[in-house]
Amino acid sequence: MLKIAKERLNDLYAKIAQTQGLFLPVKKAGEVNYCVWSEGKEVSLETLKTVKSPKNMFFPQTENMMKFKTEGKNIEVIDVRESFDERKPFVLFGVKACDYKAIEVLDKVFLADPVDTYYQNRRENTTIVTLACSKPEESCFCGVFGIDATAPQGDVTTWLDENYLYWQANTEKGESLTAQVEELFEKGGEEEVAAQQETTKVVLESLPYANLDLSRFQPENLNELFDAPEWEKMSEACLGCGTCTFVCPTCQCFDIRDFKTRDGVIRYRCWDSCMYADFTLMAHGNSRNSQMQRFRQRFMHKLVYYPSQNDGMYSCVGCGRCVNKCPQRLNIVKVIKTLGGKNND
Amino acid sequence: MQRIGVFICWCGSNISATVDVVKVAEAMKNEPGVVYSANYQYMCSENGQQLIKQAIKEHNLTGIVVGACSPRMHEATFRKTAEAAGLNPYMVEIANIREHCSWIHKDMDEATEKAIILVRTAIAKVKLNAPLMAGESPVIKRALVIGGGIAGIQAALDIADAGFEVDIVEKNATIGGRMAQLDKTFPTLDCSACILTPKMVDCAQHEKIDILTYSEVEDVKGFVGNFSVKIRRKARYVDESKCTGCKVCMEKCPSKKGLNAFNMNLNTRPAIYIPFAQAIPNVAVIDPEQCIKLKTGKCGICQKFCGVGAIDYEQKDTFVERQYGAIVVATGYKPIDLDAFNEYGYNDNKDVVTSLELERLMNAAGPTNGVLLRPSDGKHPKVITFIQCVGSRDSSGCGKPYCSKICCMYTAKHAMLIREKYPDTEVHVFYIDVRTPGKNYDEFFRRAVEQYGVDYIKGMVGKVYNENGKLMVQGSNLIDNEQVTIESDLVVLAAAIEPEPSVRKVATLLTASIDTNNFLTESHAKLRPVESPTAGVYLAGVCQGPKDIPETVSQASACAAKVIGLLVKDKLKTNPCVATPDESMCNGCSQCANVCAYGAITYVDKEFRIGGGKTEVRRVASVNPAVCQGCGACTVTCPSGAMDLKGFSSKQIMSEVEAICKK
Amino acid sequence: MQEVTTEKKEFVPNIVAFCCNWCSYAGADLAGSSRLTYPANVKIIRVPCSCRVNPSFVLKAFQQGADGVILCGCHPGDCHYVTGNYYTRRRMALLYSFLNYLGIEKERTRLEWVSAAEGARFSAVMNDFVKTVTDLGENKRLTDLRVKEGE
Amino acid sequence: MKEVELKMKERAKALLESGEVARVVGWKKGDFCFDPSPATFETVDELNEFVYDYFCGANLSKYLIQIAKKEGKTAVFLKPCDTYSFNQLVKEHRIDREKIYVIAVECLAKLDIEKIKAAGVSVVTGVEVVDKDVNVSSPYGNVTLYKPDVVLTKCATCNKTHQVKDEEIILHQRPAREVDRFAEVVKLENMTPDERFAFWREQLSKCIRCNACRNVCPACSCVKCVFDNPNSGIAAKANDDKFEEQLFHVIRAFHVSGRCTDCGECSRVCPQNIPLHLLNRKFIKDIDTNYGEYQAGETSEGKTPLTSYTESDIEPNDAVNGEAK
Amino acid sequence: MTKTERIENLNRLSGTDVRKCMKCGKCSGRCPAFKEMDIKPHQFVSMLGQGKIDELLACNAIWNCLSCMACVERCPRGVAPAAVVEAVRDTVVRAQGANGIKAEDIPPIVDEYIPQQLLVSAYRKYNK
Repeated sequence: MLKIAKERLNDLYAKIAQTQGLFLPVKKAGEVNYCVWSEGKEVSLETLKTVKSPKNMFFPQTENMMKFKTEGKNIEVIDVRESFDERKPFVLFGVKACDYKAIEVLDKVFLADPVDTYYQNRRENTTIVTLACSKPEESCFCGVFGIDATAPQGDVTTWLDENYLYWQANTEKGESLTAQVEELFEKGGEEEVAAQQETTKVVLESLPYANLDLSRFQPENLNELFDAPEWEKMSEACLGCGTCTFVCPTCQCFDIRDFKTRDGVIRYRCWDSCMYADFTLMAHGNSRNSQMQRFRQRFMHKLVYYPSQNDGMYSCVGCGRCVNKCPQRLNIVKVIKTLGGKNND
Repeated sequence: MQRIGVFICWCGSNISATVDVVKVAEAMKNEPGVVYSANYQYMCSENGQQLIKQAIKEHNLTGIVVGACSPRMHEATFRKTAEAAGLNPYMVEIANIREHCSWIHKDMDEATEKAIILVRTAIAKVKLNAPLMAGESPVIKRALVIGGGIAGIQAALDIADAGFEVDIVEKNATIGGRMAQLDKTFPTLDCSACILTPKMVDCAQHEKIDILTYSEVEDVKGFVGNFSVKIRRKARYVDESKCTGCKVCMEKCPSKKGLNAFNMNLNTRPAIYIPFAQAIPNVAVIDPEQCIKLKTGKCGICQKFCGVGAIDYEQKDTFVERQYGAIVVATGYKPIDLDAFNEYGYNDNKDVVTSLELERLMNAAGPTNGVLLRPSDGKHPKVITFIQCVGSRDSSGCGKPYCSKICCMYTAKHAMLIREKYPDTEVHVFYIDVRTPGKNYDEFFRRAVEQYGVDYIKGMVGKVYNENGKLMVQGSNLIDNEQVTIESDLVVLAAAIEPEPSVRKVATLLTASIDTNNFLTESHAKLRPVESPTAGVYLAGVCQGPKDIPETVSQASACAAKVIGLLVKDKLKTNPCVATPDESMCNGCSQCANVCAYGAITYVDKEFRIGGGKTEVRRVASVNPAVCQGCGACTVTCPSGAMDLKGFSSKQIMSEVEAICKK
Repeated sequence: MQEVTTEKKEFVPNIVAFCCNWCSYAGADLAGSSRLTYPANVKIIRVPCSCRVNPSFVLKAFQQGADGVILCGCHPGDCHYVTGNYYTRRRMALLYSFLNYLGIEKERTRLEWVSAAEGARFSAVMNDFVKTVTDLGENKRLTDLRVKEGE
Repeated sequence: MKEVELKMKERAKALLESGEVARVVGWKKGDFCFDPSPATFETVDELNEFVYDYFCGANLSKYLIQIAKKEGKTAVFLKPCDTYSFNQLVKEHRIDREKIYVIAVECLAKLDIEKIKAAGVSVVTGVEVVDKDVNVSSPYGNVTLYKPDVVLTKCATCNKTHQVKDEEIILHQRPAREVDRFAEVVKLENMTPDERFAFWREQLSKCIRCNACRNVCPACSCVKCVFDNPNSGIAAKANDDKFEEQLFHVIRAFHVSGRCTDCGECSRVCPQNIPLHLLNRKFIKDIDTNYGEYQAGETSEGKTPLTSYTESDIEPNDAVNGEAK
Repeated sequence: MTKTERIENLNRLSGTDVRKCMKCGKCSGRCPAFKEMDIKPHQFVSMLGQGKIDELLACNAIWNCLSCMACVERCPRGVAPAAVVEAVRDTVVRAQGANGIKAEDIPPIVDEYIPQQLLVSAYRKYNK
């Protein structure tokens, strides 16, 4: 294990940025989101939850897919992947355990056949440096999904305390990144990390959502859950905004649209939200025409549909962003508690 | 798939001198959707139009763009051309490459490049054009005239003479209006009754005119060509069809203390009365506020004496509902209330009178039988002082900010008549400015000064007060820079005039707009001065602005011409470029109706499917295409974008914007 | 051998003008028939009334890379549709002030009243507006940079 | 606040029991002390979960558009600021006034959990308000915060008073107070255009286009928003940070101008804490300055500033110049 | 002060817009002190409009005006001739300087019945 004094982190960032892009949580206009690092940016590793999750790095909110250049009656199709900046390797720094797990969830969607090459391009060129949590809050419930917030995976795992950032490479990619920056580090830190993990675990176990019971969310209960009368009441306050889906690290729906430029058309994709009234809008109208149905779709997908297709892996990672950000305070935990049986009372 | 044809006009050398028309036409061949592109010397000529027609047929064109002069010039021409070739006329767009291009640019490359962009922009628009059909609505060949003064009478006569039915609705018991109250008229000094009453009789006898006196408009529905109007016929307690106007009832009526409004309340009349000798209809009416029988149930004398049994105390208000193609508003005026002008002592001194009261005091049929006697003691006034601009041109809030226009002339008339009839009378006139534009008007005024020796004093009166029975008129003589006090026997105030207050209700019913002074607004101050912005509604007389009799009569005849022009049509072609709401997106918030100057938007409840087999009822906007003028104010007010304008849709305009911005 | 000139190409702004059919478009026609010149980079879109112009049209023009947007209508009180331009005046007063609030150069937007008789004024207004916008330079703050991608 | 909650519950109970209303709209307890959700209560039993506390900041008026379509009458608890939105919705015929039973409740300024957390309390287990003190309990240690520092932004400059002809009012009405809600707007106006541009660029580039501001906004009551309508020419689902967020927010602010009651919900719900209310307030300020003071939602009748005019209105060029002092 | 500034100053002091005058003379027609006024109320308005302020500043009328406000009350155009008279009078008084009021002069003349407004007016009038 390696360690580096906190005050020298800037040197570390600069060193990494010398050879590749570096994305990490940066505070801008009061909010912390993943941004590309450059000298002078206010890095905020201590922030537990960035507003947007790092999924933006692989699956951006908007992404050009191709261009059509028109001249007179001729149309030229341009493959924009040729010019992807993201083909260059980059480092994603400071990813929390839950968000790292979320990337695994996305991988199962985008890297399964047919492979989404846009996603793949970025994914393969990234080295992910994770950061363990030391101050979880009441909305966290990653433990419910078997995630250890104190020991995230990733190419490199790091821990942060008052004085040092501790560094441990896990993979080949991680090793090669380590080799590049090793000169800034000193050895040691195992004890401090263990101590921190110990304390954090105690907090994690005492969190109000630590013992949510998911056992009822199984494929065999699909119909029963789908038809549950409680959906109506649970969803009545839902505004139909996309906050929960856009802050969610695992939501993966997108829409494809065209944008008219001065000399043609850009075809791009952008995040979509199942909360929106025009989600999966078809010529005949919308198959889910009430907000209740749309609301139900999101949670059924997270807790039942996705696991049933992915060996029981839930597509919620317990990051708690929706718990914090829903304008009307609806969230997946309230759904789990309502439909998840009496163990959740 | 769109098949667009492009036609570039040289306009002789007008366009071709600075725009390379061949290059433009060639370039357009490359535009997506364009299947034909040509250029020709004069596209608007017979041959040019033939070229277009042929191309439309041969190439099966779905839309055409003509690059030529301003659409204000030849849009209609090319639309007709297209129509003749079987293409919907609204599938035509004009690119203005003459006024907006060749004529203002000198550099050929620059002008050609701009022309290409302009034509391309028109192509972008025409691709989104939709075939439009001018709607048709039937015209009911009957007109309504609201107000039976000289304006209403003239308009009604002119319309009726052209062969159309006209109804006059008058709220008083007789037609005639203010003009009937006047003694003489300037500048010729004809007797007002002598020229007005024959016209009143004409109206009464005209087989196409129906006079509804003692009636008011209650409700108006519909639109141009197709108004439905509900009229309240107030109970007059006298059967109009039976009364012969013999006036026996008036003699016998024991309640004789009613104020005679026709004589400006200067004398009294019985509870049952005919307003004046030449009233049309010459039928009595009972004032229910004054009639003993109607108030107490006891009396019934008039019924007893009526030889034809016309009296009916049980009569109630009735309503008639009629359809009209056009409506003329001629509601007239009244002098303003002088309560705010206590400096002139109008309320305190009987011998301070308004000019309209003076008319009655001088009229042979008036309270003094035409002998000028002052109201307080019935003596001949020896010194008479006129004060002009009482409440006119007053921006202090007490009066009216506008010039009442008629006062200078009638004051000169009064002064002149008095000096002629009573040469021993001294006449003074306080004035601010004497305004006499008009044929023979200034000459008339000068005659008052030069021939009749009327004393015109430039200055305004500060106060009028009573001192030992004399009216002391204290004012400025600005020319001599002194303050004068004139001991007068009679003071005459030229009170400002204002629209008859009932016009507000009428305007609301008609959705006709009204200005801050309660004058009805004309559609265009210069070019459409007799039309209200509400289609099918026309304005005559003072309801539109202060004016004298000749002007009123002219305007009334102008109205009649407009009405006739409308009524001769069997059907109205409506402009198809009107607003149209997408009901599925309309919220029914009413903002669009708030900005519609024409009252074209109403709201209806409609049922919508909301999915899952369910429906809901929503309030949505509905545009009457016959009323909508197509300005588009509503489209911008609509937040959801549900309201759009045919022919100038949001998508069309945006695609024009895109085409212009295109590299 | 020719020398490569590195002289910067002079900036020519792209101006979108919305003109009401009854006054300003006719005013532009009069400018044309009076041969009063104004730059060719002004392109006119005809609308029935200035009140047809939705703020989204103005924004759309900027989004698509226009450098200036000018809206012309009948003088207040002369609107062919009686009251249309009064609404325009309020809408644009608020919109322009708002764009200025966002830091968009206020000189890029303008509302002018041009009657059908004011051909000279139309031309003068356009000349002045083009000059103002040329001095400002390219619109970068309200353009969707995507529209210029690949150029 | 507890007494008020009790009174509200009693009222709700009485109304439901008597059958005068078919349902009551209020707030329902959450998992923590700070996360109540808007909810409808149809039975007396359901009222067990009824809550009214310092975190009931949500404006319930917009829910009434849909709820009023249901069978029977609905009672609703409206805070002073919510009553303006309610009036505005009635004015725009979005709510059938006859079907709503309004119970106006006192507000006393609601708290912002994000501000409490930003003040350093990362885990909150209890909040108690005593006058101006906010006592926050937390496993990481209890803290006392100064209430004005941690109220919702919309409450900080609120001087609203009940505006509906209430069926009843629970608790006294707070007298109107002097606040300067335009201070922030003026601050921006006084910046140079470059500074303003930089400010908004930074703020708006955070936008994730979740539409929370639009969907919560009582003035955004369109059946279908222009941004969801492919025929509008400006439809867009995502913000491309190169331009779109400006288009969206400019047009949205314009559409609600003259109708926005300044309820502040847009800023409350923004997950990126963009001060969206400053956009709307600019319009409100301009309207006040140029066309006379106007408060949307004060009544449920009349025209808005943008659907009326005077012949002597200020010219746009002057309106812009006059402001940039 | 230049002449233009002095004219502007008078306009500002009077708070009235002399261009609104339509020269009807109603003010002078009503003025109860007309005979004593060497310059008549309507002339005050007209002369200020024409910038003849030296004559105005030298006239006696400012001391004869009763400030009865009849001219203001009667003006149909919302012009206030008395305010112009007052403005000229103030200008003359201020120029004299000598009878300016000082803070130390106040205590002896103040008694509890003196309205606050009077003091404020006195300051305004004499202290500029």
